[in-house]
Amino acid sequence: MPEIAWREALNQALSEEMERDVNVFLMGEEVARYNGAYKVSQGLLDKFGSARVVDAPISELGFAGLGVGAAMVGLRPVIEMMTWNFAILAMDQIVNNAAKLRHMAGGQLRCPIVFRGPNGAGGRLSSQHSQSLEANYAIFPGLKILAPSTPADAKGLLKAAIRDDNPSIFLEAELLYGVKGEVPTGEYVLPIGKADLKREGNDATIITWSRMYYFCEQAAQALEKEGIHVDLIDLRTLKPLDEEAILASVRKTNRAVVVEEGWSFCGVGAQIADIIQEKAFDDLDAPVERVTGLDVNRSYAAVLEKATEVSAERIVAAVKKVMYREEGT
Amino acid sequence: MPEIAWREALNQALSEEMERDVNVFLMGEEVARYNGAYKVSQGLLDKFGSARVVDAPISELGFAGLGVGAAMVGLRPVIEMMTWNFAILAMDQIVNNAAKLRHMAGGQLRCPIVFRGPNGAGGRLSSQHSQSLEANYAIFPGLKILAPSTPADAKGLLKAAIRDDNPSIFLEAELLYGVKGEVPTGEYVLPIGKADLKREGNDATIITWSRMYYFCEQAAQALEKEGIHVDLIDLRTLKPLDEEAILASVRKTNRAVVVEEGWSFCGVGAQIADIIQEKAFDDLDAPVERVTGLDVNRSYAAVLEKATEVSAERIVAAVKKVMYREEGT
Amino acid sequence: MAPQLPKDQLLSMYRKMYLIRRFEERAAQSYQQGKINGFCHLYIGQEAVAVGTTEALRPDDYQLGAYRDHAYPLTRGADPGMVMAELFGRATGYCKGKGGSMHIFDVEHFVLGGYGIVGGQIPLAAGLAFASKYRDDGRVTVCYFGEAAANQGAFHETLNMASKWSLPVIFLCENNRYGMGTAFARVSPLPEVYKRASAYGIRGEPVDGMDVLTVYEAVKDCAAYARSGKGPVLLEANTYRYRGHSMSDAATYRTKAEVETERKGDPIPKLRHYCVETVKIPESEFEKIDAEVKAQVDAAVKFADESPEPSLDELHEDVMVEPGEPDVKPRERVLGIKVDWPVWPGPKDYKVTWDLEPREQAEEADEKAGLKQPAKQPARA
Amino acid sequence: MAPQLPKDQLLSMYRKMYLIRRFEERAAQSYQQGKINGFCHLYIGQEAVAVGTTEALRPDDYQLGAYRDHAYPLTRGADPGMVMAELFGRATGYCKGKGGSMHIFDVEHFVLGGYGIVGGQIPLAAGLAFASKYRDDGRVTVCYFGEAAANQGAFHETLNMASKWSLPVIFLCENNRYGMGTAFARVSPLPEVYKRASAYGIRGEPVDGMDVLTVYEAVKDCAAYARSGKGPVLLEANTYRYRGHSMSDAATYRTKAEVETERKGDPIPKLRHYCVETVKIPESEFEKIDAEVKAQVDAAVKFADESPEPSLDELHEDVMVEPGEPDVKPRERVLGIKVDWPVWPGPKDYKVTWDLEPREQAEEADEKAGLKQPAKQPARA
Ligand SMILES: Cc1ncc(C[n+]2csc(CCOP(=O)(O)OP(=O)(O)O)c2C)c(N)n1
Ligand SMILES: Cc1ncc(C[n+]2csc(CCOP(=O)(O)OP(=O)(O)O)c2C)c(N)n1
Ligand SMILES: [Mg+2]
Ligand SMILES: [Mg+2]
Repeated sequence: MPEIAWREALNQALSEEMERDVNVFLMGEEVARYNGAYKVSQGLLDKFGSARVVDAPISELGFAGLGVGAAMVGLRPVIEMMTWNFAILAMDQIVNNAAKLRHMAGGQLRCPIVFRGPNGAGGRLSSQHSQSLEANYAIFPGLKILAPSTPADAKGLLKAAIRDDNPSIFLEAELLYGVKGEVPTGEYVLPIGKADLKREGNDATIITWSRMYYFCEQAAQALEKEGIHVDLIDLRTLKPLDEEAILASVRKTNRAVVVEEGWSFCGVGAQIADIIQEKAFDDLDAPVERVTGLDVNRSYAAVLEKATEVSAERIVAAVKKVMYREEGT
Repeated sequence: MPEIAWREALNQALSEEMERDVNVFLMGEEVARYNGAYKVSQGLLDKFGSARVVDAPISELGFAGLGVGAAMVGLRPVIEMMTWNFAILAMDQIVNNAAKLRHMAGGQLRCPIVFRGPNGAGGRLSSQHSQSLEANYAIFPGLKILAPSTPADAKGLLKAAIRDDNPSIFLEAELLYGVKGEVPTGEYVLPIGKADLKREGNDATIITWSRMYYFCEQAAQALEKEGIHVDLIDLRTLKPLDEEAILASVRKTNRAVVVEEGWSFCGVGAQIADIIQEKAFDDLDAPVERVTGLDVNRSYAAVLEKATEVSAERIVAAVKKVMYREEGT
Repeated sequence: MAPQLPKDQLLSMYRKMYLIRRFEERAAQSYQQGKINGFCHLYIGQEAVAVGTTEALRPDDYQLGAYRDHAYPLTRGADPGMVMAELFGRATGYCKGKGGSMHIFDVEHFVLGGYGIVGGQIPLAAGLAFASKYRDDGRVTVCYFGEAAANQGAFHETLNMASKWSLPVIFLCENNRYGMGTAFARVSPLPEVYKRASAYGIRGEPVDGMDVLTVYEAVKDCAAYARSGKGPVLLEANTYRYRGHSMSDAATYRTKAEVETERKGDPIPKLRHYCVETVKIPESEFEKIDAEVKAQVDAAVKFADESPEPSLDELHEDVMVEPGEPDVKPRERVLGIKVDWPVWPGPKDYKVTWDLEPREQAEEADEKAGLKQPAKQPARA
Repeated sequence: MAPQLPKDQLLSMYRKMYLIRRFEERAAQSYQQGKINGFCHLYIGQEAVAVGTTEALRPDDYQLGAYRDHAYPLTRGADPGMVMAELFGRATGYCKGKGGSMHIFDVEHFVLGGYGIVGGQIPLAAGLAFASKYRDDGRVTVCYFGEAAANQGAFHETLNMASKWSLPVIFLCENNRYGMGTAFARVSPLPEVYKRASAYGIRGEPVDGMDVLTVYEAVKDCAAYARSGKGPVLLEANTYRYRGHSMSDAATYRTKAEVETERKGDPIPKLRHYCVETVKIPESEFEKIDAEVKAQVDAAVKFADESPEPSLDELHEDVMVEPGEPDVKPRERVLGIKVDWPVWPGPKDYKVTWDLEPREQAEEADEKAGLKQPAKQPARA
């Protein structure tokens, strides 16, 4: 399998789905003539023309809603948000319209739309540009939330999201676009709602998604050197959540650590911890630990930013904590 | 102490604080000439004039941001959102500006502003008008979140929020405005961040906030008839959260039920359950139970709406569950 | 004045306006009887707008509006009983009782909903029009909205895009002079909404919303304009609502006298008078229509009233659509009759011929701005 | 042409423009050396706008803008070393290194920030102007924003309110013709931003943003207009940025030739040429200024470079303000000098005399709309 970067994997998914279905179009800021702020849409304008790859004005609320309207009558818009920080302006159209349309209409129509773009930190961008906002969408019924980590998962799930008849939130990351991995060429569609057990071990379960997977993998390797073997669950989809995968693993390991890039208070990890404590209470040998970004506004300064971030070291420490092993022993 | 309704309690708080500090002003849709969509601002226009009680256009993003700007230079705006469903349009100004200003500015200024209005169900309003959105704000550092239940708490906390130098989200409820209770006249300011133990008992702990308090009280009374005595913690403030109060009670009762009106997935209750399982793990005799609104879009139809709602019965059942008592035994 | 319309057409317009009027009056009554709850916004007084508009459109042109939405499906031939049932929150409603008064969808008739967030439907309209242009299906979209919604950012962002891409959409402002209790002029320096068209370089004009024939002519012209690819239109229908903002607004703040004056402009008697005096249609025909409509609406109320509540199995339905799950066709589901249902083109059913932005045009703009060819590396940010 | 300005004033304008130019060139250099990270948007080419504007304002008039914001504090007399230190993310920066390049606040000089969300500062500006009118402090607010931000809903909602309430604010659009890589004309049917003023019934006009004296005259006039209570102004400064959108945009997409042409319009040589040729100021004075500014900026870079990183104790600071906690005064904190700091009036320091909406006016509007007295019961919804 060829090794390609995240951005190419997304580009393949978009290109293939646009080939496959004339109803699919891409709209967003800078997606057409400049091939995307992160070059995800490289070459698509030339390939599909100006009606299917559209440069939008800086009007997030407007073009998000335009996408929802187009989806109501059978088009399959992919709306690129330059980052999810800016999509906060479009939230009304996403949660009050896209997520509710079919229900309000008593099932008369559907809303097959994908909102995608980078979530989380970009690196040295201060507080307005560095937010992990999945929890803000995960709470609303009517939406699917995808947050893959590897280029292959990104391709397989973006294709699945585009084909899905429900509105979905597809979370990427500025710091992932350059990350490479093996990606199947051509038709490769993954099931939405299935977690991927990326590593197996009996000592503890690490649950994560999106970019944090790489930190967890690092931590897992470090732990292995100390003879600690973990299940590493990459959720890939946050909603619908693959509870079975989580519970099966925790029932086996009796210990769980949930890792997310965003803030701790009311993060998605809290919901996962709640599910575990509720449904695997008797299997738990230790409280569910969470490793998250620090609950403060993110700073530009390198040292301050670093101190707010999740690190492999913190994940290692958390795993040892749920195993009641003292640091370094 | 006189018995007055929620709306009068809020009206007193606003009127007293506007008397006390000329920098306080009220802006929102219908707040001035029509005395508020829910008549919370009754009489304030006549009392304070048209610059201090301002009817805004239907431009939530615009007037929320106007308030933030005014707060940056020392005014103390109270921005009324006709409901929090509509405030989703203003979210960018609240979370990207108000919540981050002081930090971005390295402490050079502060943002003393209160965003207030009804949250949650209004009754038979279908999905766009019935949302509980506290979790969407609770996740952001830089904001205080208040959600009182009684008229007295509402008055004491609104006055506190207006005097606080941080931006705050003050959650009311359409179905609470008419609810009456004893309210101290004149100066009555409550501390932000302190939960109120509204009932004492050793068998289990019920944790809730806002309108759900009344359902919990009902449930507690029903349980009492069966000889079950609960601690009923009314959080009143969601952020900063009174962890001590929660943990102290759970360490005593070893059982906790968290009740919230909103959706279950990623609701604030998940965070509370996580805190309990993490910090009182060994004290828990049963998993933390949550009673929430159903995770579906809310319907207009009476039977469907009712079925999505929290009820005293469901709270009673949850308490019995954490006590391992079979329903009805 | 435009050429006189055929008698049948005049009578059908009258029938529709009276149907709406009667329907809303009975809805008000039912609300007072507690059979309708929540918010219920009546269209009484504004009938000429929806009726004149629908009359001027193709039956498959898209329509959508805000929460004051009972009239829209009714003008398109929706089943009054099923609309009333939706207001009653019954299983037989167009939306199974899930949407209620504020969210009535009749997709069979291309009525794509009522929306509760002020201005929230405006971007959707641009999307519908975008789809029409994308598929070249010749449809026009009519987006109804109240004047107060013109102060929403969504209005601005949408009109800018609709203009830039020449989308076939009529932004039809129903200016009834206030939003809830706030007179538009109190919150808008430019109280004539149509004048805002200049900021987007599009056609904008006012029309007397109390005269169904004037509305008809205006919309016909705007629809032809939009359909021909000339771009969107901002049409402002000046109208008036005789009732409070919603049923929970007793509107005691308006004097009888003032409402009486307004009643003189009532679009229904006005059309009737024109038909009788000018077109010489006998009064008797109108009496006949009135009687038929009354009976029809009585039947609608009866139907709603006798309809069952939704089953609890509906709780989890329609939140997510499962693979292969069809869309719900209300009249088929409720009345068991076969209906023509919109079919959206499939993956290979057409080619996109629309060149939204001809390359030369883009390059010229880039040159003017000082840009040359696309950046080779990420331009962010 | 306006009357010739005093020599000192001309020289100080030149000095400020050159300071910005030099500062930005060194910032670019430092970025390439990896001493500045993240996004860094240079003001090179646009100097005439900020300098001409500041020159035309009262020192205590509020200013705020987007993320292309290094120039704003510099025109107000901010310490260049501390601005550079903020770009370097050092403890000695204006915002302790927390905000960085995009968020520079110098409250001492009434520069209320740079903002990263396009259009996000526009409503704030209305709030500052609202406060000025509320307290009758005679201040004017200048809100800088890029032309692309004019397509944000926030722009629309804010200008409508600012107009309705006659707020003393100048919405100063710095039209450099594109947002990132998109030429404004490609996403806006009406590429002249100032023309949008008509939709809000306010004064709107363009100004040559490449000529500092023209900008100065225009802003002086607009400020007087706004200060006198006539309401907001939408002023569009046509300008050009010589560099890419940000440091991570190498702007390879622009031809050397084209940038060269533009350089002919460079506002700095232009002012210098005018001073030498017309005002007869000897070249030597400029050479002296150039040398001084170069030294000043070298010192600024040195200061930033030698400054410490913020301490980790800062992590939890400034997220929430504790009771009694004072605001941070950067120059006092960093340079240990006593500064005049804005004091905002206390609870009893003034009375509000502004009648935002005279009762008669409101009643008249209500009457016109058909409203009479306020509703007695909740009008919702
Ligand atoms: C975004 C938003 N803000 C506020 C409301 C509350 N609200 C419902 S209707 C209404 C007035 C709208 O007036 P207009 O747009 O003129 O329509 P009309 O009711 O006159 O038909 C308001 C403020 C809302 N539904 N949505
Ligand atoms: C709401 C929002 N959308 C998108 C972006 C990404 N972005 C940053 S700058 C920019 C272009 C803005 O151009 P303009 O307003 O003309 O200012 P200029 O950079 O030309 O000074 C964009 C799209 C953002 N920061 N905020
Ligand atoms: Mg209206
Ligand atoms: Mg620009």
